[in-house]
Amino acid sequence: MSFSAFLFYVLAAILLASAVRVVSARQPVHAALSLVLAFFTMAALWITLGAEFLGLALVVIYVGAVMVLFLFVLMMLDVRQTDKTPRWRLHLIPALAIGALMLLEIVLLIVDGVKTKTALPESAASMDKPLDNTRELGKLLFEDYLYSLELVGVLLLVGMIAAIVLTHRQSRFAKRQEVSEQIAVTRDDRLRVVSMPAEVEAEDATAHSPDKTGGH
Amino acid sequence: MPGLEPTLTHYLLLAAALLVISLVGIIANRRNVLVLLMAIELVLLSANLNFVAFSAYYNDLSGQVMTMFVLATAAVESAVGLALLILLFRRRGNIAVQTLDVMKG
Amino acid sequence: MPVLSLLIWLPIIAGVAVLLLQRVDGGRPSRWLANATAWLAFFIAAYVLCRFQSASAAMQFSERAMWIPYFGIEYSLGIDGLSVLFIGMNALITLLVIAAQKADSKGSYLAALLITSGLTYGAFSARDAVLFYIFFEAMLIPMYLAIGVFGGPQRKYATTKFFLYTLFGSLFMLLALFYLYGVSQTFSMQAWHHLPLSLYMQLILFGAFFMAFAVKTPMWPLHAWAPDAYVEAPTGAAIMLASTKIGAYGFLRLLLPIVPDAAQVLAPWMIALSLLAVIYFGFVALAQTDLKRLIAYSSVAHMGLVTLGFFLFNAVALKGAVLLMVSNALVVAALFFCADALKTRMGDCRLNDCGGIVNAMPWLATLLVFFAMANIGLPGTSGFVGEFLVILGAVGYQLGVGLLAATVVVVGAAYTLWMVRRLVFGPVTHPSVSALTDLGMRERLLLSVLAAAMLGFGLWPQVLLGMADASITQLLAHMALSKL
Amino acid sequence: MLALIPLLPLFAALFAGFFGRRVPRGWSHWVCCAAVGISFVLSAYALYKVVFLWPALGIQAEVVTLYTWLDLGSTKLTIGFLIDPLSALMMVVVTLVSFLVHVYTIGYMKDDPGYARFFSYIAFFTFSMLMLVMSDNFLQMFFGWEGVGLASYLLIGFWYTRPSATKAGMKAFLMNRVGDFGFIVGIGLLFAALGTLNFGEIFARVDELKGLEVSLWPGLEWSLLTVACIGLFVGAMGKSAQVPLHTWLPDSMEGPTPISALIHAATMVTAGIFMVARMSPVFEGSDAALSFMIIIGATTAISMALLGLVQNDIKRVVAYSTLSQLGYMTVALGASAYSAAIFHLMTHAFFKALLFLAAGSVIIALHHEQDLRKMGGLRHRMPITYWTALIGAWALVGLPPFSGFFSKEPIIEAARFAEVAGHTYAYWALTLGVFLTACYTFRMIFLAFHGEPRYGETSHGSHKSHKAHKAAHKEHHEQPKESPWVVTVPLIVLAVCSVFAGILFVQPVLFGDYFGAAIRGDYVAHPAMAVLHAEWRGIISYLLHAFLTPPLWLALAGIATAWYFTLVAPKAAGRLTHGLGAVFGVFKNHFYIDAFYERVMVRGTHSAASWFVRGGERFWSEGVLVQGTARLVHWGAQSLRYLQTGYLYHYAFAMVLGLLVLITLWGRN
Repeated sequence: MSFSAFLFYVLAAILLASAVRVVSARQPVHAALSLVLAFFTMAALWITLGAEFLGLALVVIYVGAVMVLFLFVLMMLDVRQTDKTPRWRLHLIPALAIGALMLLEIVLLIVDGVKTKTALPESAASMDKPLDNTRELGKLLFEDYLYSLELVGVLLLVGMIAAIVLTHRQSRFAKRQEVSEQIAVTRDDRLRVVSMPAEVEAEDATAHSPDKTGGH
Repeated sequence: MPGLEPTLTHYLLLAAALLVISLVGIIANRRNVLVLLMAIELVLLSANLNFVAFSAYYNDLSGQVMTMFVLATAAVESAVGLALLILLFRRRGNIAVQTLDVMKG
Repeated sequence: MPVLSLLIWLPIIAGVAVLLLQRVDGGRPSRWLANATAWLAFFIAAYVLCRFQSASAAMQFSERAMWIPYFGIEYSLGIDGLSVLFIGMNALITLLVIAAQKADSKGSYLAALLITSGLTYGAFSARDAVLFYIFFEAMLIPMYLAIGVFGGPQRKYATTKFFLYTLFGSLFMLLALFYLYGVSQTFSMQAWHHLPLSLYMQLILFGAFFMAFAVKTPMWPLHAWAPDAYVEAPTGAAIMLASTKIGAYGFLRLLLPIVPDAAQVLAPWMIALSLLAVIYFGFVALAQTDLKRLIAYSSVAHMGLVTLGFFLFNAVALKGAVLLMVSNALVVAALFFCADALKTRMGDCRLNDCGGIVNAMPWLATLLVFFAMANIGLPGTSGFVGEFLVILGAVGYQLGVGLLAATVVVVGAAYTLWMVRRLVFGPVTHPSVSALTDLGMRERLLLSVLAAAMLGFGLWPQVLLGMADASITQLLAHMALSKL
Repeated sequence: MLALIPLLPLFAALFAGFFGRRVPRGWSHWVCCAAVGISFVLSAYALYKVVFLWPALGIQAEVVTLYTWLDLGSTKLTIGFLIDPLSALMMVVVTLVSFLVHVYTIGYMKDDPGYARFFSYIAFFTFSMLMLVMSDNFLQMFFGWEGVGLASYLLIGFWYTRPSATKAGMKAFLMNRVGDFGFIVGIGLLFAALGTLNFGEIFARVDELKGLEVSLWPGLEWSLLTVACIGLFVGAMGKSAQVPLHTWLPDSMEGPTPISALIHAATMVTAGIFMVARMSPVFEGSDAALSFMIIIGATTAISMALLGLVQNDIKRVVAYSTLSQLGYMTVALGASAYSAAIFHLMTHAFFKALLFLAAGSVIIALHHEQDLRKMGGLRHRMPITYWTALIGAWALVGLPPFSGFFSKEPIIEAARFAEVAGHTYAYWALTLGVFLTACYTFRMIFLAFHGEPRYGETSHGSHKSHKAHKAAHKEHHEQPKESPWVVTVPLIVLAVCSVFAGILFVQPVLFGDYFGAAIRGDYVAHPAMAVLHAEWRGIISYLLHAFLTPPLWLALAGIATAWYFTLVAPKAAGRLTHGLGAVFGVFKNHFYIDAFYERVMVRGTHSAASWFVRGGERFWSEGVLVQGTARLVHWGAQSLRYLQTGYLYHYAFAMVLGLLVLITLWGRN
């Protein structure tokens, strides 16, 4: 067994273990930290496959940004775990059963596919390819997949706006300028000309023409 | 059966195992929406592993481009998901999955 | 001049106008407009009847225009001997119903009646299947509202049941129409009369058409909507519902000529159902204590005799069935008017509570006894003609069928006479009966018109049959022609 | 002009019906009497033509078609008249009796608030009856048939505030409808076989019917002619009140007496007899039907005579007598002695109308008292009524030389010589019937007119009629006196007819060839009439011959028995009744037939109806079909609702499950 093979098995074991930990941890913080571990391991695996850029991006973006976001939210919400139910409960049985079945199916599918479609390359072709994976990826991204890239950018923007709009809390005490209203203002909004009877005695004015005091 | 040397099949099997683990997590998780979101990240990750593995074995970088897109989408998804989570928490005071039954028929 | 279009759209447009005008000036203009429209439509229908060439079986007053060219759906109208009777009947019934409205009736109710009337003209004169279907279905809407808004205490239940039943039935007809279009690439009903179809397919189409028309007619066991709807509906709507024989007309126009072989095959079953309806509904009517409900069951029982006439495949019986349809429309309308006259005075018409109305209302009593006799089928009234011919045809078909059909002679007399005895005769049993006022001039006039029509058609039915004869003969020829 | 005969009464009826209440009372009866009177004159003229003018011209019958009622393509149903000896005779009888009853009514209904209405109804009845007897086809005959039924219904229920009257009216109509059921089926069979309803065409083609068979359902074949004839006869049974459809006739006595005379004795109830006679060519074809008729007729004759013995209501005695006599006529029909039946019909119309009108006269005199036990001794108070009633009774009993003798004797003889099954039974039943007839008739006469007056004992509570009270209270203790001339004149006219109708007409009608082709008997197969013809030696010898046959002696014995039990030893009657308590109980309860109808038929129908409502409508249609469907949909929706838990993990589970299924089904290849 070569070192790369050894590495693969080790990483795969860590990955699966941390994945199991993610879904089974009682404390969400543990789960989040296990997920970080899973991301790290996955990044390592990708790098062994020659996808250096993606591996690094995974570490930077996910471990650095997304998972931190998760942890922030976790801290912010201060979720108290009140659930005292045992970890293994009855509803786990169908879940595990269907998981096992699913795994069996997929494994059979893969093994079957390998058997019938012998054209699958058995060894990693990446071993021979040039090392500037990042450059090649960049070329492909900005040439062939430019529009898709732009669309993904728009998607990110929309996601960002959505997240802000959803979580933004309008403060009742905040004071702010409404520029559009300031510009759209007209004279009548600001000024009211009130005609007052000039030299009438007070009693007459109130008694006889109360409605004339109103504006015109 | 595949040999000990890691081949494409190994990676695919690994991705499958990861997928199944995360699906079981989604189904079995009844306490925390946050963990649900994490499990979804794992699902996407397993898909990404397949993309990268195929990309490597077929020597075609398109797969890695797809992975990038998936990563971006996953980021958006977790951002919006977390925002919704925060809203949910503000409304109800907890984020336990089993209390979310307003859609009950 | 597009007479038929005028006949269809005049009441509909006027109905919409009535709806819009209903709040103007206490509703007086809307009532005036409704009356004027009913009269105008009546005169147009009278013109159609006068100009109708009764010797010909061909479609007359035809109008054709492409409507949806992609599917070949045409706005195609025309009437033959079968339709013309019901056009005339509808005009008469509409006029009477509208003219019978009191000064306080709501504009929206009048509008519903007018629109129903217009759509009924449409259904009777449509030659295109889609057009027929649309008129057939659209009639549901104003009727649904008229019952649901202006009906009796159980109106919501009754109108929902009515709507669901009818809609359910006609859904199958829609599928049948689509299938026929797929086979023939046309929606012209006349073209379908010559369409060859396998027996298997004919049986399926028979079932589909049967669902639609048996619900509407109604036939046992799809009748459950009818008594409730007739009873809960306001009188005008009940009359429009019961006197518009569109369900039975559907048998004549679509089912019998399009799938004659299936009709032949299934005729014994249909005859059994019809006989069951005749006897069963007769007995059920016997047990009724509410006048309107009794009338409803009586009408349904007579419709059993009509469907019996359809499926005997016999010229005499078929002619009898058509005449019975016309007669039953008149009789049911008249009896419902009587029930209404009683109900507006008494508050309800429980038979056991209001005996001896002859003491207080001799006019109503006289007319009611006359209508009862027409319902029994006494010779000299229109009710006799159809009943007699159908029984003659049934005896000719098979003695057993004839014997069972002839039981209507006894059973019909039993429930009608028992109703008369409880309601009309006897001493005054209830203090409110002696306080009743007799029919007013308008009610007397209305009922006399109906009585005169029954008497006239009973003494000289050739007037009616002469118009329809050529078309019935042609229909029989179609029915006899195998399409396998 | 022929059309005027029925139409004049119709117009009179319309006039009295629509305007009767607005014009003075007198107008109603003047118009109606005049119309029916003119009809009578015209009918008499028609008879004159038939008897005296036509034989010279060789005309057998005249057919007048008024208009085409319905054109069925294969045949035309028309409205028209067939004038032949049969219908001419009937027309005269109907219009004569009707005219006399109209006149009588002026006196009888004097104080009734429904005066104009009554005239309207009886004029309408006359119209319908004339349409019936004059018709030349089944359609019009059925029209008249039902028209007289309607008139009967309205007239029995004339005093509509009496529940018993309206009930009797309804019963009469329904019983007749049961008969019509058979009638219409019979018509239908003839129409199905021959395609026409016209009498002339049916008679011309009656031979085609022989050998035809009809199946009730496939596999059960009967002779068409027999089924059709029995169907038609069932119609006649309803109309002519034969056992077991007879129970309406005694109850119909709830109506005013004039209509009991006109409708329920003289004319309408004989419509069935007339119809069978009119159909004689058809009935001749079926021995089974003739046999059926003779048995039914004999049973009616004997059983109803027995019931007549125990009645105490004067009208009911006459009503049971009518039933019994109708049985005689039916036996004559069954014996193929159609002319004898029609002849008895005619004489019976006279003497039975006479008896009813006389009974009515007594009833008015006693202020609507109908109980024989409260009469007695009226002979001196009401001489005209007494003598006319006595003539009627003699005629009914069949004493020579009154009309009843000439018509009843041949019927008994015909039953003896007939060869259809059951004729011996019929002969003995009729012979015994003569004795019973004499018994009940003279019991009535003796109780009403002889002996000590018992009407003084009448109590206040026994009045049946509401309208009697007003007049009765004032003159309650006055002695009964003879009725006014409008009542007595019809009595006298009818008495004259009852005396002479037999002796004058028996020669031509019964033994001559008056009827010609109108009545066609098959004298070879059914020789009763032929034997009678052969034995006929003229009136005198016939009268003498009567003393050698049992009926006359039986009749005299009956009179003597009645005399003994009512006048000589009334206590003996009580002892006899007591001794034969069980038998008399059966008689008093009309053989329990009414009770059977009431308990079994009526209640059975009602319980069937309510069962249909509960089981059919409420449970099956409303419960199962409507509510059941609704509940099924509701239940389905409720069950499906549980799938929508609202929990994310369940939806996810379903998704994964779906994915699994997808992979399993389509994952490989």
